[in-house]
Amino acid sequence: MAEKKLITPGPAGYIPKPAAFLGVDTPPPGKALLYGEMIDEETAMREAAKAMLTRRNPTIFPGPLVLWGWNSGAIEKAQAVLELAKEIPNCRIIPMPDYRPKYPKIDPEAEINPNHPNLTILHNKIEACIFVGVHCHYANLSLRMIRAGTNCFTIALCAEMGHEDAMVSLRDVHAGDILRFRDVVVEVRRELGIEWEPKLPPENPSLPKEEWTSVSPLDFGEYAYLLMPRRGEIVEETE
Amino acid sequence: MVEQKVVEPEYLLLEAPRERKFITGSQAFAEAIKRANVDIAIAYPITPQSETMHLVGDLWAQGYVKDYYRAEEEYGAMSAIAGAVRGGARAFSATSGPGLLRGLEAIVSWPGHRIPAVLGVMTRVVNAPLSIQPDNVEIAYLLHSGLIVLHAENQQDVFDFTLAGFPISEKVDVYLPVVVATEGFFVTHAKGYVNLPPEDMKLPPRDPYKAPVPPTDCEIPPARIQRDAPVQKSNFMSYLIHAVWQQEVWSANERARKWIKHYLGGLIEVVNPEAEVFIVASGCAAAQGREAQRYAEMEGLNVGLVKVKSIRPFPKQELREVLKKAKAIIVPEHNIVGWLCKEVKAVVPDGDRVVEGPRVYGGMTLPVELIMDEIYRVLGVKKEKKTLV
Amino acid sequence: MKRYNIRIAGVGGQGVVTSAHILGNAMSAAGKYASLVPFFGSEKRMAPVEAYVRASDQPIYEVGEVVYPNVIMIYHPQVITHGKSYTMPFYTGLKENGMVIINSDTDIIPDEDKKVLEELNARIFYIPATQIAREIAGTELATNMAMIGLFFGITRLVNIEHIEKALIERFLGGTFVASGGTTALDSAIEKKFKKKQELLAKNMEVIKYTIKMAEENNWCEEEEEKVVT
Amino acid sequence: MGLEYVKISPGFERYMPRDYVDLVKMGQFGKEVDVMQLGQFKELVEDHPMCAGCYMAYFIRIFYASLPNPEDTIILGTAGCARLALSQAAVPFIYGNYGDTNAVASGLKRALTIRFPDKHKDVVVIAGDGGLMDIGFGMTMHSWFRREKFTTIMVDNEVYGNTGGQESGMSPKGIQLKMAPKGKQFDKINAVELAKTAGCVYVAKLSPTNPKRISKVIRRAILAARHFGPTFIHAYTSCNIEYSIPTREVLADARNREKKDFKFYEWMTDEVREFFEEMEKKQKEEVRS
Repeated sequence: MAEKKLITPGPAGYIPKPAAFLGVDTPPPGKALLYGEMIDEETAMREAAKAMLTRRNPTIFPGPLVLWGWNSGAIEKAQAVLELAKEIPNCRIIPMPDYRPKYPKIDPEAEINPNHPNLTILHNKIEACIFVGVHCHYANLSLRMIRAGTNCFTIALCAEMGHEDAMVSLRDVHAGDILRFRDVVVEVRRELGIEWEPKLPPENPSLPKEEWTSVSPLDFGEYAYLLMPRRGEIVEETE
Repeated sequence: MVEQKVVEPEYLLLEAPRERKFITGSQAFAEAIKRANVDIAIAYPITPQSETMHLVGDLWAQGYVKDYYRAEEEYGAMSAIAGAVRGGARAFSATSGPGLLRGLEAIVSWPGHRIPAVLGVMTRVVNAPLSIQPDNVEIAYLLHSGLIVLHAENQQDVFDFTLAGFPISEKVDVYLPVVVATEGFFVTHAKGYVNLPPEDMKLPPRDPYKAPVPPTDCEIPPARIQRDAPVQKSNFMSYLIHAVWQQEVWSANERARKWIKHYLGGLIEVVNPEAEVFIVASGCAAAQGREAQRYAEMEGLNVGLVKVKSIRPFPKQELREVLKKAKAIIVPEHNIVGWLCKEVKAVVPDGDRVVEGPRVYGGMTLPVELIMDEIYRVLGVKKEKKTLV
Repeated sequence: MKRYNIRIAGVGGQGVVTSAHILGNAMSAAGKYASLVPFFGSEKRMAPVEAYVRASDQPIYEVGEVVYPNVIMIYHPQVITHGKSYTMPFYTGLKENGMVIINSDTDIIPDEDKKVLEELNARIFYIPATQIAREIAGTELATNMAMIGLFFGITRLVNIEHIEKALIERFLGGTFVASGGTTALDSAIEKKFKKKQELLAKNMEVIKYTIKMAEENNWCEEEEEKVVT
Repeated sequence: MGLEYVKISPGFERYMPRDYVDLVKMGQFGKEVDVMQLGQFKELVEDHPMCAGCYMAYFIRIFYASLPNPEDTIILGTAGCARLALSQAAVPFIYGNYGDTNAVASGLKRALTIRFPDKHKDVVVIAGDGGLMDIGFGMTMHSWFRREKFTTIMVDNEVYGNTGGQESGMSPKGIQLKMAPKGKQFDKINAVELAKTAGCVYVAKLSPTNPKRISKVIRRAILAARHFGPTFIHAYTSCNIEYSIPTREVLADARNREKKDFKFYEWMTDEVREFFEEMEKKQKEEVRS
């Protein structure tokens, strides 16, 4: 466990200093960052899993590099992200399909945009999130704004060198590593006594509804949090 | 053209056998470009840069560089570099003094646009009145834009910094342009010994997909890509976006430290770390400082040298550490504003220790004797001199 | 450490810059060190020209024009007599115990200046370089060779093979990029000598002559440590 | 690379916003669309912050619907009104510094040619009269002198609209605008003749009254740039704000100008003409068979 937590969930203020100015550096291969401190991957993964399992409205933000099937690596990684999402109780997937600011305004339930990520974070009261498949530059912009303005616990599953401004940052993450993280999530979930049947998150609310046989927690609007699992609670189908 | 095999930058820069050549600074730039697997070089003529870019043009004619042209003007050259790098190419350009200032709007926008490229800056008086002589005041204009700025002391540095500039620039956590500055004429047109790795080796080609931003080549998502959207207050952009963008540029600049250490052995070089008095200098002034340090040592004076290789990122910690016990810090410079002196003063405690100079400008030589005078003064050494000035 | 910071003053057309390069190349051939600083001015015929060379048996760090020389070489008497120089008076910046080599067959230093040079303990060598060039090589254009020959004769920094290697590099190819003016001059000389080989041989003869001149006059320096500050 | 990068990863169709799903399923990628079918397919640009009644916005809409190969096209713009819409489209867009478009495009096109010698990557500059003919003039001209293979489209609103209505080199003589309080003192620059002189292989001038014709001109300009050299379109795109044209009369104004100084004009080198004739002949044969 980190002794001094430099990088913690915010809100950190009007314009906090970036982690790199505070002396946080990206980790070397095989290492990870937890609260701005270099640490082994296993510990970082466990802390990340704990956050996704215990904080409100855990959400995965997949970026263009997994959303678009531009090569076999991307497709494989996308599958792994879905496998991970299945194991996080009441997890949502809110995509970041591109990086440009969008006029007039994004639908915060349908997507997240790096130019104003907090619209999505705050609207959905997201307190734990995972960035995956987002180009580092844009991930860093978002991670900083999220730390400045929200209490969200940010986790970066980076394919490159990692992100100082995330609470947990893993590096060189590819499909296999995401599955490894999934296994950690399952393990920690069991330790916490949370029971959950693997299940895909609900679909994007902006899409025309074609399937009415099941209802997602989202359909409960602002009461959705009542459906969140508590420690030791048995979660059943939400309907 | 010699058949070249691709080797890792670590091998080419740090391990490959080297052969000593006696060449000019311009040739040293070209020798680096020859081994850097450069896709495109674009430049506009200006003295004293031109000779370098002539030689790079020859490299294109020989096949070492894939494309090359003489641009319409500096702003056009530097903008075209930005275009080529966005398109995924590895690019090189160079300029001097007034040309640098003419291209400056484009150049200082490279960091924000995340353009990894290498730019040679052969310093020259900034007009007016017109002069082509070396004076490095132009470096001051580069220090507040996020660029990585390396300052080469001699022909060897020119070669090493330029070749290392590409891998440093293209690191995913850096992705900023690297400026390799050196004094015009004093280095570019004078010969010095340079240890060169074999010419049948070159850096791996640029991989534009290993990057913190996608190249604009329609090969990688997202299609709806605008890497750098115009930012203004609106309900679709956070007020913070430009602020965190700038933070990202400067964070990247910070991250470059480890790569400069990795490829160039550190942001500073220290001669005689236990010295009582230090000369802190960059570029050519470091060469003069090195000479002064040698003379001082021969005279039994305890003087050291700190050569600042990287101006951005600036070696704050390193300088604080080395200069902890220094009685006086002499900062010789080739410009009137004393930009290095200001930087040094800002990072060392007890700034009164910093001697502001000696400085020469307008293309004047910085005689070692001027530095020696400061050394004698701060050490209280009385010298009877008959030299006529 | 042997260290010579040399300022060469002459007039356009005398091969001042060329000889500076040969001097540097000879040092390089001997495995020693030299650094050159071309003077960035125009190179018109009979206009003042300066070049600077630093030569040493140790690596040389400093760059730029030689402001405080310990060797001054005057290629043309008019530098002193007519003030054809960018640096006035000609001995400006000369350090103590330095030397001045002047191309002239007569004493041309005014008494007032002589006193200053005496105070600096400067050694002054006169050499009729132009005359030697004309007599041995058959052209005044070899004046510069006579001058550097004498310099090497006095300092004994390199031997004759090193000088020859430098000359070959300079005249028979090599990498030196000459300015337009210098190239034109080269071709003028070439025409005069018909063959480059011949040019080289004649130049070498001049150099050998002036080296011997230094020996015969007992001008040669001891092998000693020389400190310049 | 083709269409892979505009295909949604398997399993993620249900997580993408509708906008993107529609773009992939009903958009222009990998399809030939006809500008006359506007409204029947998902357009590359929809929402944008340009003024109501802006004719430049209309032109840009038609422009995107006319791209021969949107998945391999890169657009460059610069400061000015056009970029407000360009930055919202589903085609890569580069925004550099003011007036730098044709220099950036030169570098970009060369880089893409080095990296993808066997592919067509269309590079198109869309910038205003100020960007191309005032501040960026030198770079515009030199990209043409150098015969850089990309298309330049000048959306000419005859004014600096974005900065509050100042005179530009393309404003008509005598017109009173900001920074021209006594009326503009010199003539509108003849951009089309400059383009021909500077080496463009295809040049067109138009007032956007006929969408089919605009579309044809845009396609021709892009295709000619692929194979032969620089191409240029000078399009009149009025500023209804600075020139106080009532929204209802914007089209009437465009028609009016078409009768006067924006008569449709198309010029190309013989080589380009042969190329199009050959291409059109083939297309007709294909239709017949």
